[in-house]
Amino acid sequence: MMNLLFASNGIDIGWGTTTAIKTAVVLGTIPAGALILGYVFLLKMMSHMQSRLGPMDPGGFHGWFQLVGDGMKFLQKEDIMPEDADKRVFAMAPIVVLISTFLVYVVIPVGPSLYVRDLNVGVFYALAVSSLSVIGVLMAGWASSSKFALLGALRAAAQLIAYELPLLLAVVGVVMQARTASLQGIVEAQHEGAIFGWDSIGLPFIFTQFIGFGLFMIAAQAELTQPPFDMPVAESELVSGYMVEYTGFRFLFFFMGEFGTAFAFSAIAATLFLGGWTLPGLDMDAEYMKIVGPIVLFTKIMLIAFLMFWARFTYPRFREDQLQKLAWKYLIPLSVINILVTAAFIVWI
Amino acid sequence: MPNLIEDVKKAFGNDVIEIEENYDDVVVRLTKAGYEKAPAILKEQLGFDFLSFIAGVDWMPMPVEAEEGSGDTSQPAQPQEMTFGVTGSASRFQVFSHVQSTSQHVGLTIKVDVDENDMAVSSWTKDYPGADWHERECWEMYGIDFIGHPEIRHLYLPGEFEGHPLRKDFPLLARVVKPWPGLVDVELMPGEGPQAEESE
Amino acid sequence: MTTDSTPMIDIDPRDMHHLAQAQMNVELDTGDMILNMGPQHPATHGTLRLVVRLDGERVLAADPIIGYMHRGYEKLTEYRTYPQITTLINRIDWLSSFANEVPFIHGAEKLMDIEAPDRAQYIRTILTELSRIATFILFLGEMPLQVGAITPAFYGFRDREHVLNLIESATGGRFHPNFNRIGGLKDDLPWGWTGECRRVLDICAKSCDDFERLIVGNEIFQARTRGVGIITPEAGLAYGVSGSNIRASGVDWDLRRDGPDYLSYKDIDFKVWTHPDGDSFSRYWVRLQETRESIKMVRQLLDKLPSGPVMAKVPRIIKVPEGEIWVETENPLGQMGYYIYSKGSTGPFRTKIRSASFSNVSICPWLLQGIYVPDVVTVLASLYFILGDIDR
Amino acid sequence: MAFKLPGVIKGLTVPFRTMTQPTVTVQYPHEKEELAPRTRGVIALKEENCTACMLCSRSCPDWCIYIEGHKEKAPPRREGGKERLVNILDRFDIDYGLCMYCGICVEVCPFDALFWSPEFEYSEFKIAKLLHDKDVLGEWMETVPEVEPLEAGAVAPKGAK
Repeated sequence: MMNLLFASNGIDIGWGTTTAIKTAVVLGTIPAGALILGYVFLLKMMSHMQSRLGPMDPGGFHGWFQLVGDGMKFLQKEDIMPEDADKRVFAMAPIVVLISTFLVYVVIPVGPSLYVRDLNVGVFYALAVSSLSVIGVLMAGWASSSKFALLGALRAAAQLIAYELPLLLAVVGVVMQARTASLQGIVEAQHEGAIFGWDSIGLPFIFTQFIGFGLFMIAAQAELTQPPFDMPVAESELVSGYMVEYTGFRFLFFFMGEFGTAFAFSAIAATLFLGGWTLPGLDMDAEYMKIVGPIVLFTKIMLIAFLMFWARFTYPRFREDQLQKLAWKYLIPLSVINILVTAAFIVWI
Repeated sequence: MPNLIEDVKKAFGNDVIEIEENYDDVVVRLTKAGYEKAPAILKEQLGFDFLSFIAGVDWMPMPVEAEEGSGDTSQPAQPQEMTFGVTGSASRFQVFSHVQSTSQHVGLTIKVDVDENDMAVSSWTKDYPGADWHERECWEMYGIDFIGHPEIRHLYLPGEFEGHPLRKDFPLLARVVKPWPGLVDVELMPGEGPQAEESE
Repeated sequence: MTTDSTPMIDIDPRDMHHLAQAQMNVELDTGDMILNMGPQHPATHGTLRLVVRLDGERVLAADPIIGYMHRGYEKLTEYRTYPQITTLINRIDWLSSFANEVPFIHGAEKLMDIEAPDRAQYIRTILTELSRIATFILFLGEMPLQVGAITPAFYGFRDREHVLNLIESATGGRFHPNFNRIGGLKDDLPWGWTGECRRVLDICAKSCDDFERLIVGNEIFQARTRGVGIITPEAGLAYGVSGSNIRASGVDWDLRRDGPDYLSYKDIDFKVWTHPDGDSFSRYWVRLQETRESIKMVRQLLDKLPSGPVMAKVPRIIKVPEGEIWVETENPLGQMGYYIYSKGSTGPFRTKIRSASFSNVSICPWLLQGIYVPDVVTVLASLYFILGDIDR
Repeated sequence: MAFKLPGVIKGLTVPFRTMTQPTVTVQYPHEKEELAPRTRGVIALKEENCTACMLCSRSCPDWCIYIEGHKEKAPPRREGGKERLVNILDRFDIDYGLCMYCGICVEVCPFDALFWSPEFEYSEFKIAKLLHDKDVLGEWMETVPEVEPLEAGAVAPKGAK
């Protein structure tokens, strides 16, 4: 990605440096994404929705420093491990959850050539990798030898596995319509596409795949264990589920993992359904797109995240048997029907 | 109200020792046998489906901690001789309960005497499962045992608490520990006023 | 809706008690897990400890252990005079504290056969209904919080604030008004209070509509609460459950209308709301309708507020003549009653305090049989008990 | 479980509408909420009225008022009249660590020496400092609001404080 950026003005930097820079950028976006999402939605939007101001004092203007301060607070907190916890597994669990978040960012395109690796199985790779966090959650639950954590982990495992299926099936419609699984390809398909010949605004797949979009959002909400699917971290029963025994920077990993994945899922949703980093009128390969692209994608991410967090603050939570019934009896059949309808459209029209 | 008194008399026959109307509520004192078969009768025949509460009362007069003439009025002065409530009592302890009928909107208070050397009364948990907690509290506070209660154990007090707090002879430590600020009186002029009235 | 929700084990409550007393032995049975919910737990409103025996996520037996907040009020009342006791008993159910004082004062007035003037009765009724509105609005926000929605709790606290400020401007205390005296009230209302009261009632009415749209219509809330924790009328009454909990099971019984008349409920007309189901959803629904009914009642009371003194002729040192009396009122949480034994002194000889939450929670061993852990939280939230009320 | 859409979506509008409306937060250290004049914040003592009759300390349920006084000869009211004996107050402490703000003392005082004031910012780091003595109680006197008019239709009892 970088050598394309520099190659245009003659400097050729080796493959090693570009990968290093890419990893640095990705390493930077996870905490930044978590902080932005956390601050804008969890602190300010949630408080205004509850007719209160939210943090005002830290950092002067509207308390922007609040989450950064929290992060530092967590870093200097004592890292306590329950006495009869399984030490190594307990320590590894948050890292596994965080790794699954990092790996998702590999395929998200941000600009004409701004992506870490454009895999041709992009979408399925992203969703497959994101299910790694189930292992981390189970490790955390079992290792912390506390009843509440155990209950939380078992619920989380059942829920995450149950919602992998609708998550993937929802995306199949998009892949069929774009005729490619690579995210960059999907962005291009949406840019050139036309709805029955009228192509002034391209074809963001949300118009034709609105069922897919709905399913994807519901399944993503369940993957992130956010209400109405936050059984694993149900604070009124299990206090905070599998994270209950974690303190200090390990809890920070979990927090960053949670909001980092939320940022990643919003990015995928924006790329698949809202046309990724392009706007209808702009030319895809122009130079300036390297700057405009990320900004466009960021606003779309914010839009999708707004929907997610809006649901998060308003809805009560499902009981886990209703949760499973919703997944197996309603979401999966609906997504299969969606695939059939899309196939019918493609073949006959 | 009057027909309730007739109904109760008819239902309990000679188990009724005394029955009286008291401020739009009827109070009846039963014998121990009457109290035993009371819940079945109350629920089926008289239609009292709601159990309000079961509690105990200790008729021993209040012991006065402060010695005479020290002007300690921190505690209301209760009469010293042992008097009893509306339908009287033959013993120091009594268990009284209140049941109500939600259809006829009428209530009844039932009392039974508990003499000191046989502190046991039959339990109502068979007909009114709600009595379970009330009886446990009454056992804990007064030491009155309930025959037939599924499992008498402490409700409010910690496991190893001995003594029965609501008995009149159980001291209220909060009052004993701290001297009463009201005892102090205005200091007299030196050598003025009757010597008896000097203050600490 | 969840028609095929998990089948409730409906055993006749009469032979329920031998199951309920399953001894909570400490060592771990094979297969069962003893989970301690409380005394420090977000789902129990305060220090209630629920020892739950689990098979997986299903509750086999639940045994509430109370007493963590036992202050021994019945012992304290034997050492205090009547005015001192009124300050004491409004700390039993601290959410609707004005409503606690009313039965005790009413009992003492009946014993001394003093009649509080009309205006005092009206103001007492207004303040009782206002504390009911405050308690229920907090409940309307609090229960969805236990079921998982974060936002409604803040609406509950925000709208209750207006009512508390109103009570504070009249009585001086937000939580502990201590405004009742034997024979009437301590003071009259300040200037402009009735106008302010009407404004606050409009806010509360709008808040009820918000809760209706936000919660009652919400399918997820209905899925979580319909058919959960069903109290049958017979079992409820046998356990002594009273107030909105029993009216949600279809028992049409409200002491304000059916009991011996007290305060000025006979001058206004109001509807007693019941719901046939008896599950957590109907308890929420009944309390929502009762809040609206209370708002209408206070409006009627404000229109008919008579003028005149608020304090009857009462001797300076209050000595209540010998006698005993049972007085009960319809408190927001249920039937609140006092059995006062008096021996003609400045303080009562013995006072039995019958609080509503004590019996409402005593049904838990029977009610929580065979349901899931998350439903335990829903059922506890829908019963709406206050720890001070249970432990006295 | 049939997903009846309107119920769930209808619910979403309430938080959105609240987000657009102004918030109710009062940022305490910077802005202060103005309390009702009858609020029972702290008890103020008007020393001239107090005759150390000990009524308030005797009727306090929490036993938190400590009074000490002595008698003195005072000049007769009318010249040539008899010498008068007057109670002088030496110590009048209220322990706000124990006080439950019930207001029995303010009411029972026959000489109108105790008043309520809505002041509430007197928290201390050490609980012993919560024992306010005579002159601190005197300072609270200026914060006592004057008696406000009663609602229409109220008949003020004679000698209302």
